[in-house]
Amino acid sequence: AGAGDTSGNQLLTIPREDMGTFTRNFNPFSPKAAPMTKEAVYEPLMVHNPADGKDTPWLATAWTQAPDGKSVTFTLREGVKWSDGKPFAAEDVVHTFELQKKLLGGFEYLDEVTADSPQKVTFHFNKPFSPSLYEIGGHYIVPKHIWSKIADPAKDTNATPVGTGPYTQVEHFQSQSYELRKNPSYWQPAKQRIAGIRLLAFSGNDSANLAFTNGEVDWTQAFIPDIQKSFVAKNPKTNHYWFPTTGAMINWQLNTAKAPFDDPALRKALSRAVDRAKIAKVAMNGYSVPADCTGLSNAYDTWRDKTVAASCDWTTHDSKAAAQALDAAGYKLGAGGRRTQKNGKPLTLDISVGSASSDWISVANIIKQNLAEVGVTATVKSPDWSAVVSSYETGTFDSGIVWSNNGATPYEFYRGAMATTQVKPVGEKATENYHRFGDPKADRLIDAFAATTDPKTQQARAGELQKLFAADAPVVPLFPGPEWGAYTDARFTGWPTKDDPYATLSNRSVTTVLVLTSLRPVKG
Amino acid sequence: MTLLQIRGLTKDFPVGTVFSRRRVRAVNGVDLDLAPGRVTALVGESGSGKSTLARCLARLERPTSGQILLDGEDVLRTERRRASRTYRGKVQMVFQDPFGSLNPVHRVEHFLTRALVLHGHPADRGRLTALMEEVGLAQDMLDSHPHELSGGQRQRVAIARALAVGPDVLLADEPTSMLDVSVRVGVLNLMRRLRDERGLSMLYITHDLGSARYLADTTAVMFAGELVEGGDALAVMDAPAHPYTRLLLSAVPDPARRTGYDKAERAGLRAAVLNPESCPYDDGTCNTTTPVRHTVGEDGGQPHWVRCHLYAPAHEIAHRVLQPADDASPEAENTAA
Amino acid sequence: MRLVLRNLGFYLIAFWASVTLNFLLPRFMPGDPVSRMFAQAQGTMQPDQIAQLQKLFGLDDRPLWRQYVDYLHSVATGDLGISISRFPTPVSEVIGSQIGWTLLLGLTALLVAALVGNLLGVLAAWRRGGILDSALPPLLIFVGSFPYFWLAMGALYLFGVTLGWFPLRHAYDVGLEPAFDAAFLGNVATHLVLPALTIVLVSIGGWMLGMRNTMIATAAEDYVTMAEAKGLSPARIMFRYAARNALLPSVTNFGMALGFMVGGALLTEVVFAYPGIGYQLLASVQALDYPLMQGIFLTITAAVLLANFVVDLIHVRLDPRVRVR
Amino acid sequence: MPHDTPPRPQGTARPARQGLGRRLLADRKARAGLLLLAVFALLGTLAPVLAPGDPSLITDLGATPPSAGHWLGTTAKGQDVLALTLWGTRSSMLVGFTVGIAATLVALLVGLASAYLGKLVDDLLTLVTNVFLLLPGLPLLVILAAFLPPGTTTVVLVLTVTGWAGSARVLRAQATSIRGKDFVAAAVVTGERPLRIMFREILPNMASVVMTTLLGCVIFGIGAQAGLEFLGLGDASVVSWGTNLYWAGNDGALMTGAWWAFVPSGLCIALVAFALALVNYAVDEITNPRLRARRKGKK
Amino acid sequence: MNVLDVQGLRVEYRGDGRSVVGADDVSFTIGAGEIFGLAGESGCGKSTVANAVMRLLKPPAEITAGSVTFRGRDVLAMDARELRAFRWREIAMVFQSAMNSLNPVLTVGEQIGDIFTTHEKLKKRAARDRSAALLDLVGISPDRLKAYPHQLSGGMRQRVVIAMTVALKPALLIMDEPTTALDVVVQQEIMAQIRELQQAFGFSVLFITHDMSLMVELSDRMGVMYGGRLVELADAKELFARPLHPYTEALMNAFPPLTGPRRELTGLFDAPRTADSCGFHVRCPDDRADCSTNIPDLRQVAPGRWAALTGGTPA
Ligand SMILES: Nc1ncnc2c1ncn2[C@@H]1O[C@H](COP(=O)(O)OP(=O)(O)OP(=O)(O)O)[C@@H](O)[C@H]1O
Ligand SMILES: Nc1ncnc2c1ncn2[C@@H]1O[C@H](COP(=O)(O)OP(=O)(O)OP(=O)(O)O)[C@@H](O)[C@H]1O
Ligand SMILES: [Mg+2]
Ligand SMILES: [Mg+2]
Repeated sequence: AGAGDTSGNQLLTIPREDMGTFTRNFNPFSPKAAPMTKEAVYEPLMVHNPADGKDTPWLATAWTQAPDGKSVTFTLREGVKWSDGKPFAAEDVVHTFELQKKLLGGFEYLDEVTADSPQKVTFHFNKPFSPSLYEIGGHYIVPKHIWSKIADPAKDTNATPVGTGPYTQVEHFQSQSYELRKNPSYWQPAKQRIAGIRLLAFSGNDSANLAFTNGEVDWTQAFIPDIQKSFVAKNPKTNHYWFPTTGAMINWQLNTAKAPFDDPALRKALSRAVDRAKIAKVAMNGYSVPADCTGLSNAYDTWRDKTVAASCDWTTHDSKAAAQALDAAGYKLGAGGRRTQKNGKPLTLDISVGSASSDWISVANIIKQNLAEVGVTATVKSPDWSAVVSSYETGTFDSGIVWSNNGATPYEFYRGAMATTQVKPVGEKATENYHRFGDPKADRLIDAFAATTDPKTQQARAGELQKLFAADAPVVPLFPGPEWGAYTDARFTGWPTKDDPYATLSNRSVTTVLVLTSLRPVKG
Repeated sequence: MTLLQIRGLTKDFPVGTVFSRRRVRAVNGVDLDLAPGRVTALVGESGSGKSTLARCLARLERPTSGQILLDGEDVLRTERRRASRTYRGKVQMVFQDPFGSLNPVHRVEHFLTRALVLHGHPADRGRLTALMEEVGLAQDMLDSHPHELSGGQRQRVAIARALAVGPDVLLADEPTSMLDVSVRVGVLNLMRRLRDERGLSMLYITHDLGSARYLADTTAVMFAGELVEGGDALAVMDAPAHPYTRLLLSAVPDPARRTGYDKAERAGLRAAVLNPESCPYDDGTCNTTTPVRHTVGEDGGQPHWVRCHLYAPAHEIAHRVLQPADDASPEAENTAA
Repeated sequence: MRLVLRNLGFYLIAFWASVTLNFLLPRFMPGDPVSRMFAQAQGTMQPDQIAQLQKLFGLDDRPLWRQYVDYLHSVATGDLGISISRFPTPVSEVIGSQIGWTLLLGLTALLVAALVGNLLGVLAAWRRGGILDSALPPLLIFVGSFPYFWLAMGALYLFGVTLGWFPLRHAYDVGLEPAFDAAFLGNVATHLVLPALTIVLVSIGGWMLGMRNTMIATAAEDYVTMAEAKGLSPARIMFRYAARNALLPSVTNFGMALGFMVGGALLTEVVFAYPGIGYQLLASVQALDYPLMQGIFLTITAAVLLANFVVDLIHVRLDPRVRVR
Repeated sequence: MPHDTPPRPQGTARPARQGLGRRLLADRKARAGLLLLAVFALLGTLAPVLAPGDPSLITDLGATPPSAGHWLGTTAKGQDVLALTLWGTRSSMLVGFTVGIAATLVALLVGLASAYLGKLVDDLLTLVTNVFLLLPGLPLLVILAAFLPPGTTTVVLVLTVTGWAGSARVLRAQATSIRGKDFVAAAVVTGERPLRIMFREILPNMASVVMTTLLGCVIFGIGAQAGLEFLGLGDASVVSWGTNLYWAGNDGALMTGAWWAFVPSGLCIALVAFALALVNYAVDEITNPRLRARRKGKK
Repeated sequence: MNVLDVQGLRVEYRGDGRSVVGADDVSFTIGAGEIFGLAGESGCGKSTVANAVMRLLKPPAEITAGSVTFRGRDVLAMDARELRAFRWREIAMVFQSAMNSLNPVLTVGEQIGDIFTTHEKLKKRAARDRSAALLDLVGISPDRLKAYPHQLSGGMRQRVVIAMTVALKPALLIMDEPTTALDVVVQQEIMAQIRELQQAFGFSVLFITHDMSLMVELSDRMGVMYGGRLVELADAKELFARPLHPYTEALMNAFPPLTGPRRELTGLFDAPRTADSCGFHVRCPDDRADCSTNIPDLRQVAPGRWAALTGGTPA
């Protein structure tokens, strides 16, 4: 089943550039489960596709949210079987969430999961919480008859997994490759058109990309520098990529617990100095686009209020305007063309970024260059991520390049950026809102968003949040993260594309199963 | 007046590892006096402990037990850790190998200057010249590096360095054995002159019996870490009492002597010396009791003594005839190795 | 025998020292694997799972000495803990599945480099002034001056990508089942060529020069002249008399080189996606996977110590002089 | 056995002890090596003149092959490769030589103390040395580099910690053998103090070995720094040959065919290491005349 | 007939651009069964001559003039194969230091056996038996064959080497300071051993030492070398009784006698010899003006007595 195999039985070959070797661990609760555990072996109740914002019923055929937002009920699909032939039922869902809460925590809002009937499950919350639909609906489901017998589910490696997914049978497991073959009792056998999946381990982007550009693998999610030249140009007919910018918004966060970064005028002025186009083009290889002042990634295009985005200019690059804004805000040019703070001290700052994220280091370097143009001296600090995160968590940093929360709705994003509930004092360990910005107005809007299940009301609240964000500039949004994804249709066709965005090209997200069940092998 | 007195000096070397400490006794209970204006020769075969004794006296090794009395004071007790400058100022040493004992990176002047300065003497040019003259070197050699000098010259520099300190005792460990044959006598003559002119007390270590006879006033014979015979140099050489001394003497090639080489006789001597159990002179006593000194004569005002049961008063020397042992074989050497 | 015991004692102490070092190092490190994992997830992980994960991974806050004692105990019983980046696979399992490849790569490279290098050194010294003696050393020094990884990448792109002579990655072709047959072993061998070759190229000069220099010194020894005077054949003089003695320092170096080999293999493994523990170590460092990191480090140390011990034994075999000492 | 040799007519009996430096300059290999080093030192020093401005300035030029405007082309980030290489010389040479000197100093102190003080101190220091020697170098390096905050200081520190042991072993052996020489005993008998003996009597005799280990350490330093930085364990914001290669790797220089981003820095590392190795080779030959090349052809 | 005939031998050590003369115009012969001694201070060229005879000189040494004839064969003209067969079978050699002339990592038996397996193509077993017999000859127990050199004492090692030299019953034995590294006591035994073997086998010996007394005791005829040249050549006893050259005399003075009265000896003033002076214009005792600035050529001063003196017949 090597390159050029079009017998019809060829395996869909997927590289993992981030795993030099595999260990046979198909435990979905393990943060380090083997690739495809949550994508091809276990399935969720529903699939939310950030590329087109649509939801596809999966193990559940329908769901209803209580009007008060305090519960949601899923109707399960009939006829679904586990790969060992046992039927899938509501108790599996109940057991899954019990295990999840016990083993990994989270779901604080979830009071209880009840099986109303073999085909109906209701999730009860301790507060109105509509965004939960996607978190719950996107969660993988494991069989109770297997997992209830496992003594220590957290540490079990689940070497021979039993799931509802299309490809569940593990074969030829070796440290650098393994295969997943068809689930014999899949609920939509017509969609199991490919013979199986093969995973390959690579020690880094370089070796994985080499294999990819050589046509030895079909579908990669590794970052490929200059993909047009290094991949597409090699065979424009079959080699394609699509990098929808639906990932989390990447921000430059200024520590608002520290003067002078608590001054929104300063934040906005600095933001204006940043050349997002150059960042997107050079640091991000042209794979992303500049952010606007709603802070929203392209995953939320349906939520975006275009008027808000057009109303503000602090995310448009203009060094002169930035300099003027700084002057106006009281950050005057001092000796040697360096700006000073209001108290006369020089205005300098560090930009922290983890050493492993080389593209973000470049981002920081461009920001540094941009700031120099307006007389602000920045130093890029790039120790290991663990050190960077620890400075974020305790609030000791000046500024940093950081991701943001990325849920199905903008709810998580705005809560992480502006809610006072998430703000921890400096010194105390924060796990989000590292920049420590809170606005009580935002709290009210966020709560209101969660309390309703009405899409219109949610849209309205989201609009207000965008306005608030544009006014507060809690963080400086830079660009939405691209979802990498490239493929060759030499051996398989039916890929999601820009024109047919039925999923993203990610092979490690909840939408992956959509691709797996859509692909067709090339024959002859 | 005796200057340096050695009493019961013993030196053990640890050999082996941390787990198995064995000890090798290199010097065993040596008593020796070094008197001013006299050269004492210490002779003995290789490995008999001569150098170890000298190094103990130079305080380069710490003796395991015993006393070193300098003007009656036990320096091992008063200066435990390291020798004092005073001691160093009185006792100096000349090493066997002049190639090794002069640091190749320094100039001649450096050696002399350091020696002078360390012991509080002014190191002016005049003083350096005088020293060079004393050892028979031209003063323009002060600027030379050791490698530019011949062996004899180097050894003279080493002697000058020792003299610069102004010592009373000079320990010379085989100072000529590394030198070229043609220049040896020159160095011996220099030492002889220093004894006469400076009244130095010298310990001259050698296994060349001829030169010991030539230079020394007193001779002590060392064997397996112990002194076995001593006395006036000529007396010891001309009338050796201890079988080991005789063995040594018989081994020296000397065309003038023309006594010939009696293999059997030497085998007997060897066996006697190396293997106490087959000692023809004694019925096993050698093996069980340590011999004490017996005086066998008096020459040049010194007693000629020997440590051998053969000379114990109880025995009748006349009854003992030097007889080769029948089973003596050259193989004996092997057991010693 | 005493020598062997003494060395054994030394190696045990050295091992203890490195175990302790190994224990202490991660504990001075800022940050923890969970925040690290969180940072790498970049928004796709829920913040509220952090505490739970930390508990899961058993990051503890017991007093240091207690941890140390437990650590020593578990090391002594061969329990290296559970890997974090491979949770919940035990560290020993992760290492066990990979150390073989590192050994294969490292030992092959080391043996080839040492054998060929020493042989070249012997020949160069024997034919003073010949091509081997005059042209080869500077050339090998030059080749050896390149960084491992640079040479490896160059070789990969030249011989692998451009010329297509050798496979680009992995220890054997995907889809092959490991077996002790010609096909599989041949496949493994072709995968081994490039990675091993780059290590050999970089290290062979050192072996050759070292051997050449000792050979030159040895060739001037009296016993070699004596062998010549005995009218022995040149081959016998060269190997039985000169090389046999000149080899002794090389044997000692061999033990030392094992440590360096693992280092060299690390970078090479990364370039060639070779499934060894060198790469795994890097990955564990990047994931802050202490247990795995420590486990690998200990394994490497133990292997190097063991190898040196074996080398000592060989040395004792080869050099009769150290036997009694 | 007498080996007294009065100076012969041309005085070849013993190699004349001129300064090591002078003899190095007389050696062809050493001259080539030193010249090469001098060129790099010069380029490094003149970097601000030859390539003024920030070498890592990101432009949107993209990767362009060598041209008249950019002799060595530009990186994917539009940085001038020549400028990066020139500026990289500074950090790489600085780190290399600092590491070399620091590691040699540590090794020297350990070696001298071990040799002069002997006994327990020696046993202990030897154990420590051997532990560091046996610990696999690069892995330790990787771990240490990961534990400490990034920066040139860390790199230097880490490389020094992992690099001194090999030299210490060599220097200790040499110092021990000199310690046993009679001239040290003679200095003791003359009344010299230990420190003076260590540094004025023993040390000067180790010049060539110190030189060899120093050069070895510098080579190690430059190579290991590059390795560390290539793995992304150095400080990515410093411009050095190692980080140049790191960025080239990150930008997929080889895959996109931008060889010019990858070759110069690697070649520079190799050239500097080669130059150092040449000098080392020459030092070996000078101190051991037997190793000297035999001239072919009789005349 | 002479076993060895060396005529006008000149050896140069060529360094970088300069050369040192190791031996110059050295001529002597050794008769059958004769013990010929070469004496002289260190560096005077004794080993150079010995190695030249064995063709063991390696670069930078080069034989630039003269001839070496062994039993009528021109040794200098032999090719590598002839040389291998010639060495040890015809001339065997004991090197300066016994410590270093045995390979430390091979057993004594293996090293002796090599001679038989190479020259007589013997099988290992046979070679071992022959080796055992050889050891027995020098009074070492044959079970020492399994010993490594370091397990033997210096004297035993030297005896092993001596045993090896007679393995193939060569006509000439070269002994380059065979006892220098040994203790006086052991030295005598080795000398006795050599004498004994010489009587038994009747080979000729080229004996090299700097110890005049030892030499006179052993040799029949001897030559004294100085600065690469022979300065005196005579019957050993005669030379000892009446040295002609001042250098010979100085050499003899270097070993004070063990008998007779203690008389003051005059050592030689150690001044370096320069390019154009023999050094003896300083070394010469004042009453002897018979050496010029260059070492003169050997001159027959009496039947069988040769000396490098320019003028005047010695008293
Ligand atoms: N540092 C040491 N460690 C262990 N043993 C030693 C040490 N120094 C000397 N010995 C042993 O002590 C004994 C006496 O040695 P020493 O050097 O004093 O003999 P020597 O009479 O000077 O011999 P030589 O004539 O060869 O110089 C020898 O057996 C030797 O092996
Ligand atoms: N390899 C060499 N290179 C240059 N010169 C040499 C070499 N070997 C010997 N010589 C020179 O040749 C001369 C004669 O040396 P040779 O070894 O023959 O002396 P020797 O009489 O055997 O001395 P010794 O008594 O020390 O053994 C000396 O001046 C020496 O410096
Ligand atoms: Mg001695
Ligand atoms: Mg010689």
